[in-house]
Amino acid sequence: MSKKINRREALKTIGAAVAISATSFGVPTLLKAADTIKIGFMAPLTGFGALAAPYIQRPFELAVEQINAQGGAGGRKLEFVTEDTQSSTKGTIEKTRMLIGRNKVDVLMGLIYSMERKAALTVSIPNNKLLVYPTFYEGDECNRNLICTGQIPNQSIDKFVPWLMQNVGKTVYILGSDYLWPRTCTEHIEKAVKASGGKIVGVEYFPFGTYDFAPALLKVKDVNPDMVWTMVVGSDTSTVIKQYRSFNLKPQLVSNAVDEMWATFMPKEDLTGIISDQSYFMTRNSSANSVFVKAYQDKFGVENGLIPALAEAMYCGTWLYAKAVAKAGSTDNEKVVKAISQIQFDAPQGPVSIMACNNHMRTNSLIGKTREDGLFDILADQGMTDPNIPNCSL
Amino acid sequence: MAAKLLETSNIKKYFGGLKVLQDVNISLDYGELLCILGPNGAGKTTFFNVISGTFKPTGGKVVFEGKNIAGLPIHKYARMGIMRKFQVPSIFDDLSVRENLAVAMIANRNSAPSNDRIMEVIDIIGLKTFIDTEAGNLAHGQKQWLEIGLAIITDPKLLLLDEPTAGMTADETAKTASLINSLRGQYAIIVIEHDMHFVRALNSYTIILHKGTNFREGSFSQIESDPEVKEIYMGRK
Amino acid sequence: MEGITYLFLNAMTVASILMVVGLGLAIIYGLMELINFAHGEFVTIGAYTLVAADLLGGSFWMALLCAPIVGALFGILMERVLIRYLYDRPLAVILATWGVSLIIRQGIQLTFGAKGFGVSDPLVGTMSIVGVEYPVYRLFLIVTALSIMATCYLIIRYTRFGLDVRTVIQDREMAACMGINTRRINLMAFSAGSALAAIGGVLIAPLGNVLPHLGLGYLAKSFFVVIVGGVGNIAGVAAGSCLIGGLETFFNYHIPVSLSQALVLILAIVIVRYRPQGIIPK
Amino acid sequence: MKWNPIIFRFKLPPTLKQLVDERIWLVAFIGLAGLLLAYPLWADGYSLNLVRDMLIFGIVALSLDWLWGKGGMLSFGHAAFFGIGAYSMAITSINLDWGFSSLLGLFASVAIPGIIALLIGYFLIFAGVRGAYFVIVTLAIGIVSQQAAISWVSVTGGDSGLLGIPPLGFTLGDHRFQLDNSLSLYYVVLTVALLSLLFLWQLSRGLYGNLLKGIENNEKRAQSLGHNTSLHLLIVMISSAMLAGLAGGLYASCTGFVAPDLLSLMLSTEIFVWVAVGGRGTLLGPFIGAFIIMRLQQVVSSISTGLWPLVIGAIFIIIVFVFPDGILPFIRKFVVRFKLLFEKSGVKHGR
Repeated sequence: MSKKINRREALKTIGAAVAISATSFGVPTLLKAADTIKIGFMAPLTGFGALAAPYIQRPFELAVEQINAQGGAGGRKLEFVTEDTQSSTKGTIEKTRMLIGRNKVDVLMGLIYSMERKAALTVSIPNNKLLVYPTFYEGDECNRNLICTGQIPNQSIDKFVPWLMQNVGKTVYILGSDYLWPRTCTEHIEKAVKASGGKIVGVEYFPFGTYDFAPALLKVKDVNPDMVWTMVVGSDTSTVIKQYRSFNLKPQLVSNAVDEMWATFMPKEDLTGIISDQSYFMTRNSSANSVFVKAYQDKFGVENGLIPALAEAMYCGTWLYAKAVAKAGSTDNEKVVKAISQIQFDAPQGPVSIMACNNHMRTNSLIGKTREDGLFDILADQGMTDPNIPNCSL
Repeated sequence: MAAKLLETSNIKKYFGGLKVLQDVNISLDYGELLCILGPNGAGKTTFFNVISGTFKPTGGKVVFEGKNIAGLPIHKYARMGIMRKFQVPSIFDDLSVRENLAVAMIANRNSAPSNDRIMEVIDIIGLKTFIDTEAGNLAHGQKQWLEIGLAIITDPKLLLLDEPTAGMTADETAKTASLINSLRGQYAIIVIEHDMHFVRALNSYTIILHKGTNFREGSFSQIESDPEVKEIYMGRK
Repeated sequence: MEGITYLFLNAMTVASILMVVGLGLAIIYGLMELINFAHGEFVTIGAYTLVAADLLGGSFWMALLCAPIVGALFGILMERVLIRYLYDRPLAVILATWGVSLIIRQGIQLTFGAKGFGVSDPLVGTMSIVGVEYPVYRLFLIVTALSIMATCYLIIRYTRFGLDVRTVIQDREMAACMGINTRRINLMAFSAGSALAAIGGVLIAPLGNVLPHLGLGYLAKSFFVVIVGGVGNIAGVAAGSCLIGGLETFFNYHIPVSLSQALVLILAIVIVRYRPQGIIPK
Repeated sequence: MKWNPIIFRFKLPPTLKQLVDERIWLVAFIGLAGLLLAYPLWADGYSLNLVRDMLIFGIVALSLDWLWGKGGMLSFGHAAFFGIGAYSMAITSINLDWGFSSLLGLFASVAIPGIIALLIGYFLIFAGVRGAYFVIVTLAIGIVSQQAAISWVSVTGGDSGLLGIPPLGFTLGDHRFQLDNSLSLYYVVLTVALLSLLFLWQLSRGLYGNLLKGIENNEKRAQSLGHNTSLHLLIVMISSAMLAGLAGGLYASCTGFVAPDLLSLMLSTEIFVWVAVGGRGTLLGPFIGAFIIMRLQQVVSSISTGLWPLVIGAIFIIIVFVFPDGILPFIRKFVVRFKLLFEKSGVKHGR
């Protein structure tokens, strides 16, 4: 079904391209069918974000398929339009406007980077459109039009740190990419570590695209902490871990950013033995999860069958929205937002729900250790954690 | 007595160990024509580069209208009234003849630009049928004349011509000589050349530059008959 | 003492990376005065040669042998199809090579997928050298880069081809008058530059992650290496990469990394300001 | 230094070729301006915002063309000035709670890029940095400023940028005048675009344009004629940066958002491409180039996400061979031929 929409869109836009002139901007919008719910799905399909995009695109399509197979949301089928943000602010703003203004979608879903989320919000908030966002991020959004289903710092850190202090050691050295999320997390980690009687012995941030981490790694060697906490993200993650291994450093690597995705990017022997906290691991032992993993791998094949927490969060978000629409009996924002905090979804990570006060999802806090096949041995299942955003009461 | 237009005293210019100029002294009055002759490598162009600001001299003074001007930025030289024609024609290839002259004219803040003046100069340099031709498409000799035109359009006080006939046909050389002769008296002019015939046609006070110093100076006929000059200069030719 | 040794080795690692990538650029830029914005993509091509070798069951060493050939072939293709028509239009070269760069990047993404590839270290473990433990692969990288440098120097200095190249750098028209086939020199230089970039790609790959836009990150820095060092000679590339690699590593020990990278670029600008012909002019 | 206004006043009588050029330019300009002025009559809000943003990026392209096409210096970090302008606007208007803060922000978005261009330009231009060196140094400046925007979290909001930039407006007494609807913003942007285009065109069609062309042609000659060429180039660079900054300020207040990738190398190269496609040195061409390429990018990327970089890349290569000077000069070439065919005028023609 989505194919058909895309082709129709395509024909229309080709028409516009042929007559590249200002007049073509005024092509009248096609009437939308009232009995469907139209979702605008956005992902960084090209540019630097392209490597992560499939991990939200696949679970989203799976969820839509499953929901439609069950008769849709409140009897209305879901249809969707996929747009590429080109991993840029400009692209995201343009595509959000297009989805809202031209495609007249009912809701927006997807996006990975904070910059994309903010860019989309500049358009979606004034237009009163709901955005469902799956990525773990710094956790400072407090908006009725935004539903977040990824871990925010307190959810990935508050339970993780005491566990580490007890099981690994007391001194922590932090390496992070030089941007907002690692900095916010560092503040949380500092607080939590202090509360557990540990100590931060070093913090270092690196600009994106750093190709030599040796100076920092040698400092780590000097300080010799109990653990090195990495929040280096993107393709730099594999650079830092590989170089960490090549220097033969002994401290335990821990992270709240490492997930199954990395097994496809880097040699598994380098990845083995990293302890990470995520809302979800593929290896979680529950019936809901085994059904999910099977459906996922049946649809996309085993070779595309890795499911990181990001993917599961996207899946949760899509389902929660559909359930909320069914409960509200409408796609009207106010009604959906009111309904969404009253429902629960039996997600692969456990039963999840949305906190009414900040529109963020209660997530699990699983501690895992990478094993040789790149998946995680789950060391602890710490149960659902409430998202905590100070001063937010919606 | 009023200061001379240009006086240089003991100009030295060294490039590392290479002493291109050592003690060059000239003195020039308003409206005077001076030829500097010398074999290749005598330091003629270097001397021009020093008095037009491209190089800072290693030692010595360049005094223009009573002021030492050595070491100022290049554009200041032009604003004081020193204009230079380079050895290889240096013009604005993508601009038409008219536009070339207009750009040259507005460089000087003292004269008001006018179309009449441009046409006048085009007349003088004999490019009347080429006013809208892009300078890059002119013949070699025409480029040289255009460059002289660029130099004179703002009525400079001193005109420096570096081998104005380089690469010209005999016919063009003769035309250039008469062009320079027609400018004589209006501007002080220094011509550097190694072509004797051309200098003979100008018939002015002449300095022979040899190994970076004033070797001989005097009227052209004096110079021409000097046996030592013949030896170092013409003997080689 | 230990600290200084580490500092030196780290600086040499960064310098080696810059050296290999910059060398290819220096040949193309110095010889033909062309800004090749697809140069980074040849690094990527090299890295993906290694990935392909990995996927097909080949080894790092095989890829190291194949990459220059693959790079050179792509270089020849690009020169023959595109660049040779544009030698007198340097700005068109920027646009065209940027187009090529987009195409190669996306072509790689369509072939290999957007996800990255991690290549295992061909040399595992650390080795003791002047009293410190240092990863063997990094030492190999440094030695290889230096020997590539030396080979290029010898070729330029002592072979017929090298003499022709130097003549063309000095004065292209004069060289043509003296019977040097400058078009052939162009082609050879372009393919040599591309081959070097591809070797660089193979050497870089085990340090990090191989992605379609891997090469882009090295583009600006290697240009800087060439400019700071001095266009048109090999010693300049060596000096430029050592200076930039050394400064960057030194700053990294003392100030935040983002700041130090910015500082290095600013310093490079200052150097260009006062020594526009580079620290080692030709 | 003495200011000599004569450069801007004096004009040579035009030749046929110039007349044709100017006529094409004016016809294209008036046609386009008319179309854009009337556009809101039939456009919906979405299209209006789209065209408005394209106009803003057109202004950025114009500013690069002024620097590169007229001044002869290609900047590969031009997005830095645009982005700095946008950030200046954002930081000023978010942090100052004052009736005129958004206007002050707009002023800052012009002034701060100007000051930065002054510093950089003074360093580079007076040192004789030109040509390829200038390209690469500006490229590095773009990279440094983007990293600064990401790292300097307390001021710039880091990688996620700054949200909540108030719309342009001011408070007078109890009244707040505010530009917050699509239509008025559209016209504000359109006015800025048309005025800056006309101004730069007027400036460069006379002798000042000849002078800049002359400097690009043969800077040494211009210097030895008495032109302070470095100063002229510096002024061009500063004004270009200020215009790019103004566009950035407008973009920030129109979208209400700034993020580090507004200073990115990617955007810089896009700007470069718009100018190259539209026709370097034509001033109007960059607008056309920006429109065509952005529209094409949106269209192709909606059809196939995997293909658009390939298509765009191929387009660049085609342009290099088919329209070597860009689209507008390509059209001119035809009109000139056509004219010469039918008008057997006695006026001499250049080539």
